[in-house]
Amino acid sequence: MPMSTESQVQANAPAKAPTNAPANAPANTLINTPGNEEKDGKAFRPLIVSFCCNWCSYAGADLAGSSRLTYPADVKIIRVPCSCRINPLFILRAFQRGADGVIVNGCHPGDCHYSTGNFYTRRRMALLFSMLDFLGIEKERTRVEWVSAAEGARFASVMREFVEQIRRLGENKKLGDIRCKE
Amino acid sequence: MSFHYYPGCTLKTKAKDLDECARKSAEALGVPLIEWEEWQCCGTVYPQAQDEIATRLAAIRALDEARRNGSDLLTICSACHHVMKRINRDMQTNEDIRTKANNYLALDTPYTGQTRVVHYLEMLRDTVGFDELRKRVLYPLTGRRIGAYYGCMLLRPSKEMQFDDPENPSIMEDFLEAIGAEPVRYPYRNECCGGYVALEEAALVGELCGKVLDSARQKGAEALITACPLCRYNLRKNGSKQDMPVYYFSELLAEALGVNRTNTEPVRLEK
Amino acid sequence: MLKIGVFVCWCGSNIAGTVDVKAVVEAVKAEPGVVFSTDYQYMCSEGGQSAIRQAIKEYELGGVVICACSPRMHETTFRKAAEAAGLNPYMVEIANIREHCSWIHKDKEEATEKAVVLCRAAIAKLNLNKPLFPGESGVVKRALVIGGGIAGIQTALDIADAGYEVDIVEKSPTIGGRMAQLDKTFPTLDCAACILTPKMVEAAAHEKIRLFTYSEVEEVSGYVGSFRVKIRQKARSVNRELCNGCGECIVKCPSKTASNAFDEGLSKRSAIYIPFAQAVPNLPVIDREACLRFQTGKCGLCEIACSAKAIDYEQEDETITEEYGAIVLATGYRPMSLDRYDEFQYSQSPDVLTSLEFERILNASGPTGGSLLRLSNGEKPKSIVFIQCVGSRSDDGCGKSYCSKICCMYTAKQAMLVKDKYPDIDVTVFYIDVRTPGKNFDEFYRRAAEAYGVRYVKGMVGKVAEWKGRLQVQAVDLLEDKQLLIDADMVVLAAAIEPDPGARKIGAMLAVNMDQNDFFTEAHPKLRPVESPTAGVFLSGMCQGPKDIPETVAQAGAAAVKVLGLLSKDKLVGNPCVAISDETLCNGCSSCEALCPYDAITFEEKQVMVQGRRETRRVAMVNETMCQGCGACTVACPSGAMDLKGFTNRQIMAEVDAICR
Amino acid sequence: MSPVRSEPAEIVTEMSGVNPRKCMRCGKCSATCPSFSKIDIPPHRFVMMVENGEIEALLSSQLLWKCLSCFACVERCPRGVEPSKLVEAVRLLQIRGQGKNYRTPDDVPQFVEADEEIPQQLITSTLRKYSK
Amino acid sequence: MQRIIGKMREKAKELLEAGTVDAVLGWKKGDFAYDPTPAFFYSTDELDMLAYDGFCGSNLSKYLVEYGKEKGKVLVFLKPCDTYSLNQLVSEHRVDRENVYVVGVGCDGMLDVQKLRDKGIAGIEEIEEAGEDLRIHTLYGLKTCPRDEALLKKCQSCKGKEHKLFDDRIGAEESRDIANEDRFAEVAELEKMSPEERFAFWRAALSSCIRCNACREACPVCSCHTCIFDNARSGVDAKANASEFEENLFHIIRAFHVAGRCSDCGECSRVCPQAIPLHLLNRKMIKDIQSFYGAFQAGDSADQCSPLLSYSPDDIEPDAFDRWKGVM
Repeated sequence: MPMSTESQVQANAPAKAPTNAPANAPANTLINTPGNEEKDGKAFRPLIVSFCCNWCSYAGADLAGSSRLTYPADVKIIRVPCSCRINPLFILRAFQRGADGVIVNGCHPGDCHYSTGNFYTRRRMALLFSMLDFLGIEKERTRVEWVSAAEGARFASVMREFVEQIRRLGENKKLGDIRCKE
Repeated sequence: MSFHYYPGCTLKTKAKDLDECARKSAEALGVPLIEWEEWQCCGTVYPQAQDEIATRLAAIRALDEARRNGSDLLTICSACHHVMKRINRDMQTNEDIRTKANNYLALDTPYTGQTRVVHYLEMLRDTVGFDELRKRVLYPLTGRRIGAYYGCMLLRPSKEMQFDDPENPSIMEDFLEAIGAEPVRYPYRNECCGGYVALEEAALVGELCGKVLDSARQKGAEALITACPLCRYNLRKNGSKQDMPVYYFSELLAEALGVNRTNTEPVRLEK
Repeated sequence: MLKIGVFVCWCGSNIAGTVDVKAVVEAVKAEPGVVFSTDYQYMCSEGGQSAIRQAIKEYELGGVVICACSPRMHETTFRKAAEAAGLNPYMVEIANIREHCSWIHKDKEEATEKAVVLCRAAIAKLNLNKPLFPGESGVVKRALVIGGGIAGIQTALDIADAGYEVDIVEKSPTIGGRMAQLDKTFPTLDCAACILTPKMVEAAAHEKIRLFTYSEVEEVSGYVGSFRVKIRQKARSVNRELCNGCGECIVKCPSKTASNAFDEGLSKRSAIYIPFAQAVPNLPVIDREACLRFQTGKCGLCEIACSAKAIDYEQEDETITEEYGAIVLATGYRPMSLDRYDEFQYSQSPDVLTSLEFERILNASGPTGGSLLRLSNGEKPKSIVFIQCVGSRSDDGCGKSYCSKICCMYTAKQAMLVKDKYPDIDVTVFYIDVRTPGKNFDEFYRRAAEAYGVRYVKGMVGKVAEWKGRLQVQAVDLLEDKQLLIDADMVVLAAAIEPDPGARKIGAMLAVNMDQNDFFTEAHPKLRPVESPTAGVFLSGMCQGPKDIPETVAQAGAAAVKVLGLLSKDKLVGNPCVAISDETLCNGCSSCEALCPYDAITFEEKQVMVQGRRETRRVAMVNETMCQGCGACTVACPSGAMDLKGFTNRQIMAEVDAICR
Repeated sequence: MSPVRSEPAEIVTEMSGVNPRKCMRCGKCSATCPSFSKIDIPPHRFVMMVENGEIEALLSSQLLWKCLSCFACVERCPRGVEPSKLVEAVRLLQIRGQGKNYRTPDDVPQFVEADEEIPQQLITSTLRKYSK
Repeated sequence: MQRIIGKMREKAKELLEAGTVDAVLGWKKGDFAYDPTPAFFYSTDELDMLAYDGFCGSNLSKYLVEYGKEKGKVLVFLKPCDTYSLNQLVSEHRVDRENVYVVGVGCDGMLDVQKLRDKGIAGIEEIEEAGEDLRIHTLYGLKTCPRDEALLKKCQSCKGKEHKLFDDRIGAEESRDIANEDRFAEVAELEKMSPEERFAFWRAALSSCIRCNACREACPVCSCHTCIFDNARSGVDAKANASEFEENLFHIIRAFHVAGRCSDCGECSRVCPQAIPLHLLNRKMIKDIQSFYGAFQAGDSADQCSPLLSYSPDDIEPDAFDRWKGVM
């Protein structure tokens, strides 16, 4: 992969919203961004870190597995006892080391195994993501999802969706550590 | 609060009574109904297939016009109401239909189901209020045992129509009570009259209408009301033999409010 | 450096079919610390475990990584295996290469690559593991059972018989629950009251059991081994010590128009009442909503009638707080409301009944004194139609997605009871499927059809309508492709069952999750079916899922065994993965204290050695018994003083680094 | 083994937006159908046949023309299958074919002559339903 | 506020002599007219050097942490905005309230010498603060400048004249009114930009960070005994920025650590030798907290709970944060 240099960053900077978009295009159509072009003849495979709380989301991921519901191998799961264990540092660390997307999964608010953990997660992540957005880092690279132990199918579909979203965004350059890129 | 009034084809021809009584009564109740002159037929049947776009456009035009005027769209005919409500819902929830329809219509602002579709009866219940209506009644239909015939279009599918309990509706009974009549609840009031197969399956329609009328009579009804010209046609055609008059609900409303076509002594419906 | 052994499981073809296990074994050999790696067909088997034990000894391993199924499945198994070989059990890490890898990926190369990454993450984490030692806490040797139906009674009796004290909290004025409403029970047709009431009496008389009827759990705090529970005993307006249960007050009560819930609202009762004749305790209660004294201030006839002077209009709710080592949820079920199923005319015709209402009609103590009569006109029916699956197996937004399980059998029972007493009545059952898995169940259903002539029609009913004084049932016979019109006099609807709505509040207090249908979730659907996810809280009966009486009683016993297993311990070994505060880093800011859900953090002024100097600092202390290990405090701590054992900052970052390498 | 999907079946499921696999064969649609006496293929069987890809046989079914669009089957189906949408999709498949209209404007005079009370609605809906 | 220095010295002398306090924390005259520095005074003899003028912008609260809990009681002079910081420190148990004697001093808005220099005023010898204008004696003669044009950035959006906690006050009622700018205006401007523009803005700003740690040292809530960035055991220690990422990381984490605690005292930006507008990160957090979770001002009182240590069951979802953009 090429070095992420200043000029690279600019070269790959997404163009401003296209002005020639049809007026009646549905509002939620994602604006196509560069980055998903083929590299070395291979499609871009993002690296995605998925933090899962032990009680709901990890179990949901297990259920996705035992139900044989597929999602891309790009997703790698890290188990934590509760989503409130996820330090913003871990998320930034993942980006630093080359992750292209980070998704935080917890129990549905109100269903936390520890009663209140995910309520704190929700506040922390809202503020963290807002700050990353303020720094100009694509907010689509981060996500919080509430996935219960019963929602194996949803876990798989959320992962598929998120991977697709990151694929469209392309490689994470803004928050990558140059030392980690070959 | 005024309504964007959508009468529909039949109300301007064979069902003039339904239209005229409804408009006069609304006027008497102080609810302005503003009819858009350029309305076109709603299509009469809701296109159930996802890929039918053209057949939805007439309804969307009317809905969009109501949005421009910033008012709710008011219908009376059950079929119109059914078509408008469901197509409006498609525009709210079905992205494919919404996109395609808007591409066809090329409106300044895309229509995404912003208009609220209201049935005349809902207007009576929610805007006027049945309690208020009761106070405005000059000639209550006291002692008259009347059954409401809902048919299919107003009620089903209930998830989309959100009109009333599809199996045990009550809005027309509450209406009847408000105008002083004694509502008669009977189990076949939400079963189909035979609809548009009337022309070729007269026997089937006869059977279905017969059941409705019989069911109403068993419970003691002496007349029926309906909101649908087609239902009324089918029931009358088969019910004339059965001595069961079938009125539009708006006829009885006009009667009770005393806004009949003749401005003289109100004609009391014969007992 | 830690010597690490890696064990890659095939799980038969479950893993090996998609992941090249040999390649994983090779790929991780060069990872830091790895001195040994191997693969095995079934790591969880005795053979696999002994391979682990052997390798630990042979290679003097300090930690092992098992690449296998989810840690939620076999973490404990492998920890025990490691412990048997002398390792600290927390020096085991699992890489989940089955649920999170082989089962979800199809491409072998891709899956293998991912398995290697997951394994590396586990190795990276393990390199930072420290041996952990769980703390201990005491056990209060008493249990609480919430709900006094057959499930709760049976659980309480089993616990009490083993010599432990049990309290039952029941929200209604008597124990007995739904079973008390039933007439007969399938598949033996013995009378419900005959087998239930002795158990009720036994529970009341048991020296180890206390009953709190007409009571509710208001607040729960604490944790396994020592829960503190606040119980509200609602005012009965009758003094339990003075009342002798003579019933004079009930006879004299002039307000006799309250709906009788025991008869499913089919009859009326007085304002002061005992729910049914065999109620336990046999103690009346005043329904203050219906009582003239409470509503108008006039009346007082019950007080005058009571020779024992037990009527007490001034009585107030009482709240007591008790401690328990274990709690059993037995909150039961109810038939779902059929408001949305009026195509069957349920709310429009008195002759359309739910099965539970019909049960009351069949019952000798019911509203018709046990004679089968139409409620519309009091006449004997000539034809009865049963409709199954009303609201069950539904995906229409207003019903239940599950099979209610008991309806096929009770419908067969009710049909049989009708036919047995009145062979001349036509009985038709409309079914979609007849489901009779259970001992003697299918034989029972066949007996209804064969010996009693109950007509079973495969098909559903579309509409029920009153017609000429009877009910016209419009249905389909799917095997004949015919629409049927049947004249019936009564229609009985097998309404879907649903968990009691009160369960939600109690579940929230105990942090026991509910599934999408509001049934309590068990800790494991197959292996821990009577445990809730919250330690020390167990499940009994319908609150966990649809069950018939034998199953309920069996589960009640199972829950009791789990409770006894807990109460028989003197000490509980805790989860060692708890928070730990580094006092040299702690600022004493109390952020962690503010958000700890277990009040497990306190602060102390303490002498701390910092860079060779002694300083007095305000530092956080973690109570290891109370801490449940969520980790909320670790993120709130700005200085990084608070960490979570087993999931330390550095361990998680090592995993991140390994994955993002 | 899942049934072999012929192309028309896919068109029908796509056009209708209905997943016929949700049907659990309870027959409530057929129990509730007011046209039952006039049809050859009852609604539940119609759903099954779409699922099995037997569209060819459905194209000549009487149900296409005798369905009243009363939506009772839609309302009462416990599985949310919406049989009437499948019927409509098959009907469209039929009448969208060249010269396959069941009714044409030429039929109108005869209707009007038959009964002058006939409401517009009836004629319009017949044409809307039965022709393209 | 040069006018109240006499009263301040008197008060300090009185309390030191009476033994009420063991030390006095104030500003000490510097080498030039515009560089008084924070200092502890232990005896009455030293009090001649106590200064208070328009260049005493530094927030003394944090020095109370360093003073420690074992050295006895200290008198501290605090401007109104400084008291928010002390309140926060008290709420976090970093300073014992009873160990501090707070004298609230009035404030006319503090000055930025750089702004004078930018106006071409060089060779400053003495500055007279009189009313709305500054009279500046320089090597090149007398210059004047309207006070409002020389205010510190942080004083352009003043929190007001009220001392949030104090034991005594001097000149508080004489404080000058300062036109209060919308402190979120700059944040809102940035929010309106495209992500690319924002990224470019921050990259340009943060890439000049030399990791001198001045922001951290001056920040009254960055009071950890050992910062995680200095702690070899934390796994994220880094004494210098080795990459663009680390330039970002340090400031993101710092902003996150002070979120819900930062009173917006502005010291971080004031002390930054590279003029990085660090206060914008903090203000963004404050703005978000206010729009997501309702009005909140850190340091308003010593017994309120930080929004990050509490929750409401119906809080907004993390993906909904940008719906709030530009609201306020």
